[in-house]
Amino acid sequence: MKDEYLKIKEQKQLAPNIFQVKLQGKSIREMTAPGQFVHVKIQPGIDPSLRRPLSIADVEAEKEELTLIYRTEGRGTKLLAGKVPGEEIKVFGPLGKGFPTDAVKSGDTCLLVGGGVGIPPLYYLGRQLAEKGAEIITILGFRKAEDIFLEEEFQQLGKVIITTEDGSKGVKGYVTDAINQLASSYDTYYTCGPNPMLRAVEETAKGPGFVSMEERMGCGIGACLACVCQLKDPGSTSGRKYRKICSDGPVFPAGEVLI
Amino acid sequence: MKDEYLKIKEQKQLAPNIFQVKLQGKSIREMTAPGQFVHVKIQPGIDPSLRRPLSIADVEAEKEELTLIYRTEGRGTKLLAGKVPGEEIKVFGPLGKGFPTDAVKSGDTCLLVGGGVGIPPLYYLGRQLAEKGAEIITILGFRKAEDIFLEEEFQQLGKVIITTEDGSKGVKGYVTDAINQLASSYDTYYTCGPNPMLRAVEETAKGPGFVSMEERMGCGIGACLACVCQLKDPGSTSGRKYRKICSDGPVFPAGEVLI
Amino acid sequence: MNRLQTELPGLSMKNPVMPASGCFGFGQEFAKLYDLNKLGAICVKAVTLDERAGNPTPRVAETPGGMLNAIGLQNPGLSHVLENELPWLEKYDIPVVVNIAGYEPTDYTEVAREISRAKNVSAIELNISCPNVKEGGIAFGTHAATAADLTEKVKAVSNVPVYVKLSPNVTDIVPIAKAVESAGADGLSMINTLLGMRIDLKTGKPVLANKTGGLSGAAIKPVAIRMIYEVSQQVDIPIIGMGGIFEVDDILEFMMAGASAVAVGTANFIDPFACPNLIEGLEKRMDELGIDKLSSITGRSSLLCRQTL
Amino acid sequence: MNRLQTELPGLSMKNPVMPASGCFGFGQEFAKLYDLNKLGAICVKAVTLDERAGNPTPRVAETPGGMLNAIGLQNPGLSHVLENELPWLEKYDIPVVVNIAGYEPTDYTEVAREISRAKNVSAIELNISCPNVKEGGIAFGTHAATAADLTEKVKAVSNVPVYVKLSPNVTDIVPIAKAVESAGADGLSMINTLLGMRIDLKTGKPVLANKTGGLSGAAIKPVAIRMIYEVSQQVDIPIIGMGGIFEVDDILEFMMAGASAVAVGTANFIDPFACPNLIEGLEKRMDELGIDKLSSITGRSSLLCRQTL
Ligand SMILES: Cc1cc2nc3c(=O)[nH]c(=O)nc-3n(C[C@H](O)[C@H](O)[C@H](O)COP(=O)(O)OP(=O)(O)OC[C@H]3O[C@@H](n4cnc5c(N)ncnc54)[C@H](O)[C@@H]3O)c2cc1C
Ligand SMILES: Cc1cc2nc3c(=O)[nH]c(=O)nc-3n(C[C@H](O)[C@H](O)[C@H](O)COP(=O)(O)OP(=O)(O)OC[C@H]3O[C@@H](n4cnc5c(N)ncnc54)[C@H](O)[C@@H]3O)c2cc1C
Ligand SMILES: Cc1cc2nc3c(=O)[nH]c(=O)nc-3n(C[C@H](O)[C@H](O)[C@H](O)COP(=O)(O)O)c2cc1C
Ligand SMILES: Cc1cc2nc3c(=O)[nH]c(=O)nc-3n(C[C@H](O)[C@H](O)[C@H](O)COP(=O)(O)O)c2cc1C
Ligand code: FES
Ligand code: FES
Repeated sequence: MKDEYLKIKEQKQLAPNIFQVKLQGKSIREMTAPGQFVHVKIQPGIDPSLRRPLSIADVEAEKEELTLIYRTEGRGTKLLAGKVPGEEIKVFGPLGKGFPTDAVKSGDTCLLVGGGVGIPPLYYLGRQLAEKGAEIITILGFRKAEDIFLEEEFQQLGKVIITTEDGSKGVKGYVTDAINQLASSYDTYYTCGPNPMLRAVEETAKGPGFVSMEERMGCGIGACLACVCQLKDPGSTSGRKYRKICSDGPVFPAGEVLI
Repeated sequence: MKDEYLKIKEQKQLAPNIFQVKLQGKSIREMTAPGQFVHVKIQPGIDPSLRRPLSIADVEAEKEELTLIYRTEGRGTKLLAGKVPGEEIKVFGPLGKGFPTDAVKSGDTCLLVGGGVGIPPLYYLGRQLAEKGAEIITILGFRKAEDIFLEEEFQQLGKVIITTEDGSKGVKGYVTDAINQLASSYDTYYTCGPNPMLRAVEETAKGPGFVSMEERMGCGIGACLACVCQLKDPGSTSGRKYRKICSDGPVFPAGEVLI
Repeated sequence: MNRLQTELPGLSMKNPVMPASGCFGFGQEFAKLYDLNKLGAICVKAVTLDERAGNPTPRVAETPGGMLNAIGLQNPGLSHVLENELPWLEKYDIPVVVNIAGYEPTDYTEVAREISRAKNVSAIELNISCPNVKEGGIAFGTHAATAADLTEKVKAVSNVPVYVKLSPNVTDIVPIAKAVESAGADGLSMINTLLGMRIDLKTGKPVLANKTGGLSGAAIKPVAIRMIYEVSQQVDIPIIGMGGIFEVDDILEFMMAGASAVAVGTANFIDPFACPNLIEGLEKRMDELGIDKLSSITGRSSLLCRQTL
Repeated sequence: MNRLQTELPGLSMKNPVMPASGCFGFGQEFAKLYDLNKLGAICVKAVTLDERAGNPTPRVAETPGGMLNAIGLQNPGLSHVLENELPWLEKYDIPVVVNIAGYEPTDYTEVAREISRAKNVSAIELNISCPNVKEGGIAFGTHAATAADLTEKVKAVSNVPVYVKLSPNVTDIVPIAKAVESAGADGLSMINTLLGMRIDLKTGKPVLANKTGGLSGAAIKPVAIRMIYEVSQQVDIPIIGMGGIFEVDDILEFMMAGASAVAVGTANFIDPFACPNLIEGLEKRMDELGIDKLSSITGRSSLLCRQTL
């Protein structure tokens, strides 16, 4: 966990409102666990006043290069999209607990299910799983064809199924429709996306899985209790009835927390 | 009066904490009266929250180029100094009433007395007076030799006397010491600088003169009454007992308002 | 159909945006920048019975996301306003709201009586919340009974609707709002500035000559939204909302919270074209959000919250 | 000589900076980032008699220059804090201030009695100003008599000095401050958050699940400075100042206004190293301003203003 000024190496648009920024700096060497995130101070001063949590989408440790992929929603992400190579932004991370991959063995099949800006962290995960020799099936959900991004990158890792709500490309419908239509089975699933999607995936997908959650944050490190979620079965664990998404998560074993 | 994004053409440091920025844009054609100022929105958003009043230091109408010279004091001017050529900043102006030059005839002698960041507006004034055929004597007051800026530029317009408080260059002491030592007489004086200096100059200098004032501003156009000053003789005029520095000034005939 | 049309007691506005009192003089300065007819209405600087010199300078100070002011109700006095400022505004076809202040109830009533009979005054804004004068001002705005009493007296002599401008510097704004409603107020204006201070580290003294000043600007918006939300659910008279409006979204947020119209103050200093810019941006944003008529969103937030209970 | 040394009842601090309650948990998270021994003191999250689940999420919202929170005093309860959190802090050599809250006076006294007997607790911060819980919290902080009564009860059972944390959501904070002083408070903490709200335009509902929340951050600094200035001239007990401290200059401004020490809240979220960074920058800035001993500037502003009268 460092708070370091990272230099922008590249800023490009991937799809409508979707941007990819590549950053460089020493602290990136620590960013080894996919599913972790960073807390971005968009610019010095009090406007915007809070940091923005963004998932680690990819890391090239030797080049000390971090990739973030984000949707321009409000003031912070819009300002971020205006930053150009050479500028520096302060990035605090890596934060949180990422996707566990220790149990994955060579030859296992892993299912990645992502929706919208839930997709980016799955890419870094997919690369690590592929390196372990796992077979990767990726299901990526979008609203419509023109929103699609990272499709080719995921294709390099394995099979990719696209779903679009309007049917303009791939399977018409939601990621869960694609899960239901899957011919092959899988050993573990990993999912990230909007809450309704996560809920549906948790119901539909089989076997052990991991979900990555989102919540509004203050500190990003577990100190302010802004980002808590409830355990599904509060009785089962150490006494705490809740989890902090920023520090206990953002990734949880499927079924552990209420989505 | 326009509020326009002006493009930074050049940004350079003239002395410790003193910067000169050249800006380009259409509205600059309107900035014909020296002594007027512009209201600068340092960057979009609410940080810093207010605009900064800065005097017009020079204008090249054909090139649509405006020069501002400023001291880095607080957050706003420090941010401004960090802006680089190619960036744009929103500038509202020209505002206020400048130095009257109509009465000046060719051959008249004009005395310019400036201290610190009161110096910049006198340069544009001096250039206009010189064009009218007036002879220019300039007294510029600084704390010490290294703080000096614009000396050469003023030398192009006429005689220049430098004063420094520590005597490290020119006359040791204050601008008023130089006024007292002046061999030649002058027809009109123009002065801009900190209030204690203005008061002293008003007492020391002879003949008709004009002083340019400073005050904290809200609107910059006469609507909020943040920047008022009192008339020395409230009975003498139209009924209003005060003047608004932003719109009635910043330049007033010497003796009109309480400094 | 004009989707921005806003109807309030005494104020028929073609859009919900007016400049806030004290931030727009009597209109003459901004009239050099744009046609005032673009505004929904105009609210002018506080008028008192006699001319007032206001506070010494410095009168403003910057704060994070906002500013402090301690103008101190400087104004040329009732008769000057009646003879010079208001007639000048007659050439515009927009409702004029006059903000009035005083030391004592009789000051207020005298100003109200005269002003409300001026040809082009559509409404009075009763300023019981100015934090920058020692007597009068905020003293009337912090106790429900005092506020109600003054409201009643002013209503009794006024020929036009009266909006009472409430102070946010109170423990509970709701009883004050209810009291002035019972006393006959036609509407409320809220919020005036929060009392604040800044100290200059070099001198060790407050930046403002008056020491304290009124905090305005974006910084206070959440306080304004909260108070308007609370009050709008407890009173039936309309609210003119203000406090940190800088963007089109802010206008919509104020209206959803419970305001029927809005006033823009500090933003006029940061963007001299703030009012026309905001007005111009309204319809596009309404389209994006699927809002048909602007007046339909007033109080939408509390309605939605009640539905989900 | 340590120029930053700060002596307050129960708190011997090597510098005047502590994290503000609720913004620093019980210290364990920030201890991963830097040595907590750098701090002047530590103030931990509000502790209640029983565990509390807090409010539903979203619990925070961004505002211009600030933020809203409605955590709702989530905490593991007195016995868990006594058994787990406080012992963990024993390895640090800094004073520990425990913020306590409750529904009723007996909750408060029970927590105060136990907590004040814990080995490493140097002081209690009596939270009568939390705006995010329905019962208790702010209800105790808005009336002088209620606040004084609770202070007296808590003082009676406490083995360590008691600082009363005041709410800024009041018409006049001075009588409340005086009342708790008379009731035996050893010091004051001010200010807690201002009550605010934001509405999400897309849903039409408040952003926070709790609807309203507490406004903190740079935006509220001028309000904090004003209240500390007012109160410090009317009470003799020291004040721990807070509300929007982000920069070294802010610390000096709070002290000149009348604070004897400061707490840093929201800034910890924006710069996780805020506290040590501020502490590190203090002496350099003191040199620039010609301040020899930090404790000498407390209340300098009002002293200077009185001199010039
Ligand atoms: C662990 C985590 C990882 C994330 N990873 C990504 C990513 O890789 N790519 C991406 O595009 N988005 C990601 N998000 C969502 C992203 O944080 C928000 O879209 C972003 O903060 C919005 O900021 P803004 O300035 O555009 O919007 P604004 O509306 O201006 O934001 C206002 C405030 O609300 C918060 N906020 C708004 N939306 C969200 C949200 N969905 N989740 C959390 N906080 C929010 C902001 O952080 C800020 O504090 C992630 C969120 C979390 C919690
Ligand atoms: C008509 C006029 C012309 C000016 N021309 C120049 C110039 O050409 N060059 C130059 O260096 N300075 C000039 N000044 C002073 C300049 O405006 C301030 O130095 C500047 O605003 C300080 O901003 P900051 O962000 O550095 O300081 P901050 O301390 O961050 O400013 C905080 C607030 O105080 C105001 N403020 C601070 N100092 C002054 C001041 N001396 N006068 C008015 N407002 C102030 C700022 O505008 C801002 O609103 C002029 C002032 C006026 C009124
Ligand atoms: C410089 C200035 C002067 C003001 N003068 C008055 C006034 O005369 N009467 C009044 O009722 N409010 C006055 N106000 C308060 C505003 O009308 C408004 O209620 C407040 O500033 C909040 O809105 P804003 O954040 O948009 O500025 C003044 C505000 C400012 C900044
Ligand atoms: C997320 C959050 C949680 C808080 N929790 C508490 C609390 O438990 N007890 C308390 O007295 N104050 C609490 N506060 C208020 C702070 O201690 C502080 O008084 C306030 O935030 C102003 O300081 P700041 O602007 O530096 O944050 C909390 C503030 C925040 C932002
Ligand atoms: S964001 Fe502070 S605890 Fe998670
Ligand atoms: S700055 Fe508003 S009247 Fe001069």
